[in-house]
Amino acid sequence: MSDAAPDPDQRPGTPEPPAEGETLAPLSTDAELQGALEALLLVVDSPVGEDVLASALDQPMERVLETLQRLRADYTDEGRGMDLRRVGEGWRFYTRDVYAPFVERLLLDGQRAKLTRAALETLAVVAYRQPVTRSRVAAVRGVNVDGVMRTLLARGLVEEAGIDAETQGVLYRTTELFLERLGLSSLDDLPPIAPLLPDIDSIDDVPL
Amino acid sequence: MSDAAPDPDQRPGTPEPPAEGETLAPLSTDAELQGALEALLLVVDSPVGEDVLASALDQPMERVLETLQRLRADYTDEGRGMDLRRVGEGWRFYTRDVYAPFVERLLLDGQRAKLTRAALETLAVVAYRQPVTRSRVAAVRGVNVDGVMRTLLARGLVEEAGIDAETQGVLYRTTELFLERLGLSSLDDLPPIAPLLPDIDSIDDVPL
Amino acid sequence: MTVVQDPVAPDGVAGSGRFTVRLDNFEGPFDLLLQLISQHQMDVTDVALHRVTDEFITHLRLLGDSFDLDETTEFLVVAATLLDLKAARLLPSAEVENEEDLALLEARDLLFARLLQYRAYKQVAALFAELEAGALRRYPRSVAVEDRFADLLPEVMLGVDAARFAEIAAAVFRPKPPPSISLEHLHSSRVSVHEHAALLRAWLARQGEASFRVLVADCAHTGEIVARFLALLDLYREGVVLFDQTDPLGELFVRWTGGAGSGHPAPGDPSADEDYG
Repeated sequence: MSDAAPDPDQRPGTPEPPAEGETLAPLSTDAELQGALEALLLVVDSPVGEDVLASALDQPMERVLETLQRLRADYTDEGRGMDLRRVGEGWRFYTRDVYAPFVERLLLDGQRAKLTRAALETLAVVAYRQPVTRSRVAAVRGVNVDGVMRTLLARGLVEEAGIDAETQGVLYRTTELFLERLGLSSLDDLPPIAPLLPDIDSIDDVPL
Repeated sequence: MSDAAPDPDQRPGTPEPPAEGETLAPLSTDAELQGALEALLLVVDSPVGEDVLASALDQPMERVLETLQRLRADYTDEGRGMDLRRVGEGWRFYTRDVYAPFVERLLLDGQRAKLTRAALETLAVVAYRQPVTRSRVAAVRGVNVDGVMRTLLARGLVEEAGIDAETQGVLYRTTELFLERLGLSSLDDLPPIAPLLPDIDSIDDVPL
Repeated sequence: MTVVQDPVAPDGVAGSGRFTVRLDNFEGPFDLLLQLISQHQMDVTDVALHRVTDEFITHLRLLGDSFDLDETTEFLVVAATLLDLKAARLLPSAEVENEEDLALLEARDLLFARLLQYRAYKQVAALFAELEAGALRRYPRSVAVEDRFADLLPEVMLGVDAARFAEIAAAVFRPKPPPSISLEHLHSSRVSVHEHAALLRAWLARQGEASFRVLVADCAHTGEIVARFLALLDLYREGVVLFDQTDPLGELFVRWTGGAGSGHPAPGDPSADEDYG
């Protein structure tokens, strides 16, 4: 039975059959799929993609995605303590922000450090112009960014992305961790910067 | 109260009062209290007593206990993926039994084999400061490390190494497996970090 | 001119349209310009640039002897453009008469463009700060797997080598000082703008004209170059030198207009177009 429903979303190669003797719940109802997803999300400690979840559940990715989205909406509507978010490469449970004061009271260390303005501005330039060299970022900010860039690199918020053919400078781009840090699921979530920029032909030769 | 603090490293005593200017949700409705409890349960790693929860939420213990029991029943009735159980001296989220096969498939998937950034940073502190207590690691990293430390323990990368005479906290050190994974034959082979330290600018706004 | 006497004076607007400027820490010339412009509650226009030119120079001078001199080159480029624009009276409204004016207009446009560009990224940075603040209020679930699943975990990989691991450790251990503008890692020795002015005065009075490149050729470090530029600004203010720069960011030529017997500054018209050879 079970494998009767062919699924266009599934990656090539048939999913493995359940392990010997293992009894998998059929997940035919939405409530079951929902429960199974909750169980998976409870054990992951980094964002996990809907493709990985779909493969673990042996379900079409589309159905999994729909269920995740419905689950997220339900949690929000009901003011649940868990906030299901798509961040970086995938889905993860977070505590809902309104309950942050209670979480901070319970946890050992509460508040976490925020990024400085220099770090945020440098990240802003890298995010919109990646891959980009350090000297290009310095030119936009009007200050040297060597120290900040080194720290962002060490913190895993930016990473190297090859060498600029023209200037031989190292190119940088933002990382998954950067997206997670800002709670974004992809760079596409960033607002377009064009409306903010001057309508002058080209300030320099790098397209935005 | 408070003797049920989930772990010996945790600071003793009652949770601190809310920070100045922080607006705590009133938790007057059952749904709000339920949400706040879910948020707390989402981040605790070992079972936590209803007295600790009540104190963090500033609510009567009886009301908290009632809500926990109702939550447990609701989860069960609705076939939720999380199973709220009272184990030992406290409450904790577990994955519901019926979904265990899916959890196993996800874990076997191998997608999660790489350590997260948080885990790497925690491991780094242990490696360079061992033997070290959890609260000391948390102080260096500026965030709670309970969950991450448990992951590292479960992964066999760190192990317990006695009790700190001063704070009575459990001490941790890295394992043979850690050295093996890093391709080192002894801790003496760890690259010195002193030369890396002086030049780095701070990108954090909050002194830790 | 509405010279700022005390850039950190406690009060805001002090009578008769005279501004007392109170600035946050700023980083770089664009940041300073934007802050000055917003102090006047103006938009980024050439009028605004006109209004803040003197304040900008004043800040630059105040910082001159104590600033992280490694990072002032950009300040100087901006200062030079502002002064050129002001001297040529292209501000606030431009009447283009000759090629020199045209070049200045280009320089102005470039300055505007860079300023607006910086402002755009600054706005993005503010958005990032908001996003981060929101994200920091949501605590991710990060809990060790239940004991019954522990054996199922695949072999763990660190994903980094020993050198990278050490870098991560260094990043974590690095001291985290309270937020401040990076004035603390000053390492340049102090240089006297006054001494450099005297030097340049003597040299230019004798030679008549030189490129900035030549004027700083003997400087041992950036600090001296900066001091020399600030000295030139002083001389310019005195009206004894003129600047000539054909291309934006191109070679900057300095001409002596103060006559032979230096020492007595001749308060000439800075925009006078005299010919010295």
